[in-house]
Amino acid sequence: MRYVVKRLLQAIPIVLAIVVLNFFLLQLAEGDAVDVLAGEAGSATPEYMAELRAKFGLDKPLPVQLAVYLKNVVMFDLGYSFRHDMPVSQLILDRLVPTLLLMVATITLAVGFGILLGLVAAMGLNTWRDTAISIFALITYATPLFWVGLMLIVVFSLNLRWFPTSGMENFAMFYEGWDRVKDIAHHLVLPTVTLSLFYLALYTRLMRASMLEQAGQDYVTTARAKGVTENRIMFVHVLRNALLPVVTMAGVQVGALIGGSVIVESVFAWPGLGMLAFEALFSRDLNLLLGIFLLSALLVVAVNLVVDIIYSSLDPRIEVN
Amino acid sequence: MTRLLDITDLHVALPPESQRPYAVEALNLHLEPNEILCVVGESGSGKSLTARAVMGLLPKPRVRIAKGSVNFLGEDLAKVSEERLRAIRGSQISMIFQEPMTALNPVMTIGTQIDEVFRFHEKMPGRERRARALQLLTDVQLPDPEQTLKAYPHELSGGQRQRAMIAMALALDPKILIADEPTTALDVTTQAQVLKLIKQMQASHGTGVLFITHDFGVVADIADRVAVMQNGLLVETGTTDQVLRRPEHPYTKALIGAVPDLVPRAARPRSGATVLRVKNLQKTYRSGGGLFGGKGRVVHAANDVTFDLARGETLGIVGESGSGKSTVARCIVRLNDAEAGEILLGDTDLRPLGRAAMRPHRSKIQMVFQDPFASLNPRTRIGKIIAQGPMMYGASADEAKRKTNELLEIVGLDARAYDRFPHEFSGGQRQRIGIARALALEPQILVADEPVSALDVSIQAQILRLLDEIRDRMNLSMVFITHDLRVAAQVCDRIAVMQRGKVVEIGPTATMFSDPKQPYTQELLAAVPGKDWFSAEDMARVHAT
Amino acid sequence: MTFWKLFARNRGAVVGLGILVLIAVMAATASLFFPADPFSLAGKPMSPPGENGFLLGSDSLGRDVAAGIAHGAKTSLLIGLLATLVAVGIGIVMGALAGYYGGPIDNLLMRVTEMFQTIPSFIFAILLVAIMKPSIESIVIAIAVVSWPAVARLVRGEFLSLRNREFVQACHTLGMSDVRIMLGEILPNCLSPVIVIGSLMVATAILIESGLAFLGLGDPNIMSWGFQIGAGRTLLRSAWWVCTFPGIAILLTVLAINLVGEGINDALNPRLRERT
Amino acid sequence: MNFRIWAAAALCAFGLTAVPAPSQAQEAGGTLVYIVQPEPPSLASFLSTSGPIGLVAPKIYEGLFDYDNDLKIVPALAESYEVSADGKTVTFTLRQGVTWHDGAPFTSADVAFSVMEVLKQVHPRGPNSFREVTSIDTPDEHTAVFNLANPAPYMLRALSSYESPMVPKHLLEGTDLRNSDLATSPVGTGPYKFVEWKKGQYIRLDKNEAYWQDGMPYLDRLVGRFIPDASTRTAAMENGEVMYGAYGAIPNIDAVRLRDTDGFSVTTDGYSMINPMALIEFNTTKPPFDNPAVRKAVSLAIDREFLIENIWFGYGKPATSALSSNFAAVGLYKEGMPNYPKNADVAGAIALLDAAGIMPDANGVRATATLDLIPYGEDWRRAGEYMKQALAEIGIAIELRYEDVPTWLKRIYADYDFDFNVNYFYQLSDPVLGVHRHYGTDQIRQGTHFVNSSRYSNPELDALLAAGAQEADATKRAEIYGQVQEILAEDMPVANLFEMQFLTVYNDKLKEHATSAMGAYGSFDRAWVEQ
Repeated sequence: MRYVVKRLLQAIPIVLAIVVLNFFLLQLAEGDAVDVLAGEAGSATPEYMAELRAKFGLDKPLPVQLAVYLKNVVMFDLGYSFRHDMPVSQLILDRLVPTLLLMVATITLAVGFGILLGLVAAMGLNTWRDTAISIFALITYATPLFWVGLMLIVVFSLNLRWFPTSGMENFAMFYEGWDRVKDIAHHLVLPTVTLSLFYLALYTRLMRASMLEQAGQDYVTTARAKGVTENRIMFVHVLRNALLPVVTMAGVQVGALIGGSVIVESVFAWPGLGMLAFEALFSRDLNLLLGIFLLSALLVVAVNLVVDIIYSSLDPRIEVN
Repeated sequence: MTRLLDITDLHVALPPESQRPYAVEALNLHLEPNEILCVVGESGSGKSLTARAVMGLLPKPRVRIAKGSVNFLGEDLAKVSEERLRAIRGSQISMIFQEPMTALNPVMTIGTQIDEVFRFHEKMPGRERRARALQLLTDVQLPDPEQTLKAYPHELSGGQRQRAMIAMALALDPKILIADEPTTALDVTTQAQVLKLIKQMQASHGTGVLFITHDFGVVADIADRVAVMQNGLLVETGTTDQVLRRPEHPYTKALIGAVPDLVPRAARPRSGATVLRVKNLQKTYRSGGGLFGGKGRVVHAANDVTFDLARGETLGIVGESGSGKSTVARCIVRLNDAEAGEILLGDTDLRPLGRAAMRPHRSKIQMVFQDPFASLNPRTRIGKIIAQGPMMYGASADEAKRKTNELLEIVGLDARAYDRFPHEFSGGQRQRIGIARALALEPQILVADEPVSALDVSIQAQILRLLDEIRDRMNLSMVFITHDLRVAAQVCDRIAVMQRGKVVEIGPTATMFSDPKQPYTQELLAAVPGKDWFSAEDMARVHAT
Repeated sequence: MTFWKLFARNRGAVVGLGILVLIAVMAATASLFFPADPFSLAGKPMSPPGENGFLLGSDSLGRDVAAGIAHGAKTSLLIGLLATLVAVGIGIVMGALAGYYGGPIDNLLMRVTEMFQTIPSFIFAILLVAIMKPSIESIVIAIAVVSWPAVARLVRGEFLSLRNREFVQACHTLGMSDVRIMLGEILPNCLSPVIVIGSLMVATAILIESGLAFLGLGDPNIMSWGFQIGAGRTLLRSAWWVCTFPGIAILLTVLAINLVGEGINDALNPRLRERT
Repeated sequence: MNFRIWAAAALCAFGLTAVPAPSQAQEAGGTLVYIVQPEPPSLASFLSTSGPIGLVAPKIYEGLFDYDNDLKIVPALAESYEVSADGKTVTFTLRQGVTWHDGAPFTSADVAFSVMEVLKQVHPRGPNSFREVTSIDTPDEHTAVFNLANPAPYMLRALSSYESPMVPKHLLEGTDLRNSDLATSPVGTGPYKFVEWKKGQYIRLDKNEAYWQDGMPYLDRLVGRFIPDASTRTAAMENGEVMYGAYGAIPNIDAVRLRDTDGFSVTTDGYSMINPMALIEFNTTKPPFDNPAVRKAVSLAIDREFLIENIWFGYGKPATSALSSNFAAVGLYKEGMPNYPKNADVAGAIALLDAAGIMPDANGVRATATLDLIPYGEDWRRAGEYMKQALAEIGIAIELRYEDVPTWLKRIYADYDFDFNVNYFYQLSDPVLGVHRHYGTDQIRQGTHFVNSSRYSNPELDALLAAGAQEADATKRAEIYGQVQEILAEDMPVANLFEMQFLTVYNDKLKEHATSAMGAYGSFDRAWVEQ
């Protein structure tokens, strides 16, 4: 517990630095939220726009704006999205569940299959299986995400009619209870597959390399010298050690995943944070964008914490504390 | 008595692009029950691959048995199925390795790893397996066996890990134990204990032991019979007494001759002038802790270390790993910063000097490092490695080149070495290059940190001879760090023994060996392997033949 | 064994290198085979491959897809290489300083690195491009800014382990300056993994560029594969060739770079030499 | 026609279209999922005319009138109206028994409040539409009398739910209008009630059981879905997950494909009130476009049919004047204007440039300029890429610039830091509403979007525009606008490219969704889905 608190305390300066950095970066961008709102509204007088700026607090000097924002953040208030006319925290929380769903499903699928494929490839080193898996991994990695996504829609939604094209739920039906869970899972399949195909390649290759490296270690010789079967050597001795770099990598990837899902969210109309951030950027919704950066930073910190805990359970040499 | 193991005409083939076709060639060797057979040889002699060939653990398919048989109680292990081999391994023949840290799976408990031996060879209820494992740990004299069962390898010390490995190897009472340099990574006192343990266990179980080592001291302590290998060939075999005292083959003779004598050589007269004076040196390492509190561990690597060094003298600093001997050396050359104390070079205290202020003094103290592979930049040509020192101190390129060539000659290397890269040289040659680099600045003091411990014994002797020559020729003073008392005996005029950061005893070498005052010094001396065999008279005889 | 011999042992790497050379040749000779501006309206719009004189078809404005791919190769490779060079440059400086000096400098620089790793990288890239206005330079900078932390961590790790190597200490005892030790002694020894990670980064950069283009953040004045994909994505169902051929070009390039990267890795990494 | 006759004609039309005949037996019930793209910033149609708001809000709020596809008035909250002889008083008789979704009755007080306190104050176009309204009398609960300073015939065309929604006084009075809860949970009188808005996913509206039109709406529920990617929208349409997409939600290329697919249809109906026009705005204050010859050369060099055929896939009509040809119906459009060729007139353009003394340099370049592109989708980028090629033919070298919305708005309308800009404007139902803002000197309003960014100023034109706004006589008005169009064809501060035709793509199971001129901005009260 103390460790958790300590890690969170260590994360504070990083998170704050991210907020401050992005705050100033966004000031470099031309135009502000009022320009966007007024532009969308069709026409608005400069007086009206000045009035809006005053209301949003955009007329104050930058350091004051930043100070106000930081003060609010410290009090767990992420501010107000003037574009969406909603508190930022509420907006983000709404999108958090779909984001986490997609993230967890993707990581699980990518890591799970990556480990599996890496294992199969490493065990059949230089056989056709190894080659086939390596080529598969390379191709999925090298294919642009949106192309994969659109193709999956064409094949699995339009031709085979197995999965819906987009969205998180069937909005004609508004299922409830268990049916809703099934419905969401049904909608989750294509985006998850698309997003995980990219990461799958990374994990497959990492797992293969890691397995090969571990297979050459002395303790494997020891295990052989003990008369332990090859299967046990692979699945018990080597696997657990080989998982360590994969787990580390998975932790590092989480940050990328939140942002990397923008394209998938866009293609599949998945209501995640990536798309929200994208829209927030182009509508200069500063509070919202900073809020998302803040939250994703916290998310990364939290995931790294979880990874540390998993890591320490896999590797007794690392002690949490 | 039937032979446990009969190796006949064994050929172990190396991959095609290797330097020689066979790692082991036409090897005939046998092992009797209840006997310890030591296979001795330098690196590349094929001794380890022999052991692995017996276990069926060669890195197939690149390295394989090409010819010959390994007869184990009527079965040819070179031909039996992988299945059968697996059944034999761990139950009938088992093995322990050099580096117990990497040889144990870091993420499994000792208990689980011992348990695997039972699980894969016998049908036994879990409770019984556990009881047997506990008993084993007790037998190998591990403290608190219950706790050890649950421990992970990193939670044990090196000696404890090797004990656990031995327990694992002996779990099913194998007929043969193969020990591949099992004590090389251990400190001398621990080594003595582990050797004792192996001997005890072997005696009580009647096991035949195939013991691979490079260290004649260990051979002397443990072997019943000895087999000497060179470049994949068996050159001599016989009882320990025969081989060690009456070696026949010139190679064996040379090897034994190269083992430094434990009797110190005669001390040379000490000149009056003191070049270096170290006073109350203090260096601590902190680990853990940090910004958010929590007390870190504090290690006193150098605790109130005081000594002085006279011109032309060699001072040995001796101790086990963690004693702080290397720290002291590094503080003197200012690779580490000591917190307190004085390092007086002449009248200048080097300790508080900043980088810039230190620079003019750098050339006066130079260092020779332990690892000949790590101490030379793999991407830099030898000429540049040696010449860059003088050039930094203002020598012209021609001057530096001339000097470098001169030095290459001094350390016994061909002038053609100038344009080559380090990987083109053997370990001993690289160490010569390292010495040449240190000498290039014409230092007054040479600090040598275990300069020969990574080298084979014959090379070791050459390097020690070289250091001796240079010292005389250049009137150098030397601080010689070593863990090996034999080496210390042959090199040092005076010896300082260190333990846990403190100098426990300091004095002339001869006195130290004949009349050690401190219990720790006595303990160290007692632990030197083979000390009873290599008495002065034996050595004299070896040298005479 | 020489590097090339080791490299050539990996058949995939040789194939990859072959593809890469072909692409480079294509980029270099684009103006020979397609002398016209790749933006020029060369003929009947939406011609399928092979018709109306278009080898790979034409897009909705009648631009030659093949010409676009040939000319775009230059841009895409350039973006990949430049972004990687900048990222590797920043990464080496940060990683070297952190790894070499350790202590508070390491702490500070690694916090900065961590910060950049904590920001969702693709969104951050989008943000940078949006602020700097879409252009080749801004895309290169954005990709570099989100890519360097990986290099920095790698270099730091190498420096951490190398700075205590005896040959470095030997330089200290000679009184060599820090800069010289870092640049002359340590850096050359950690270049192999940097080259490997760099080669893969080129591939990633090309992918990021196409992703940015998909979201409409490409440079409208310069032909690149990302531009072609962005321009063709709505045509995917009606004129598959407009978006698919540049997609295949990206796939092949990324694939080739990865294969070459793996080959370099096998050749430079002595530990793996034994096993392949 | 004088004003009275005009009004009478309107009244007459009123009667004719009051009861639209259903073409087929309706089926009640079901859900219509349709595309709303992009996601609206809010649902405050009284604050913003943002397109996506129009796709949702008019289902909830109603206006005094609706308009049929021939732009004729259809009664909505107002059952009838009467214009006084001098044209300065308009009396509306309001429908009885209408209630707000919260149960409160709808009265003339709501109308007075909506127009005077809301639309005239905070609506972007309200101040323009209702600029002549000085006060509104409410003699009883169902009568609202608009008192005008001058006759304002165009006002009667701006009373739709999209242009001028009637909002509940009892919920808005005394609150900060710009910060109202109604923005995200609207309460209106319309056929559908607001239920839920899941950000990033959908807005759900349920049937208003207490709607004043008996038996309507037919649908139980409307769900507006947000799908960011165009290709996915098409796929969702093909898969039956959505049944209706308007305002180019389905890209033209896909619409053309779906048009030829069984089960889907494409229509251009439902856009006659907005009259969109694609155009180029020139910065007339700096070279090279301070010279009218260069501006005209640009207009001549662009092949309008190429744009329509290859980028908008046949949907659109080449522009032939400053006014849309749709204004022909009210007699304001003038045919035969010069400088708006259907196909590129490269020779003519070069001749113009030569005559103006703008000669090519060694590389054949006569002028260089940066072309900004409206960041509202891929089509505009393609258009820019085409123009770059087309203008290269006449020696104008172009750099394209594509920035995000806020950057672009600021550049064009606040900083005036541009050479020329591709854009589109709604000309709306009357030139006063949609065209004047481009050209009037009084419309050079720095910082205000979608006005005279060309900074074109011509006193002669200003006078004509002022006269046109107040002229009640249709013939005289036509004459005035004829002159306006002639001046603009010569000065060309803005080069109209083509009259855009937005497409609505729908599933054939969806019926009667385009019953009003407002199309997708209509109420969907009569829409129904074949089960």
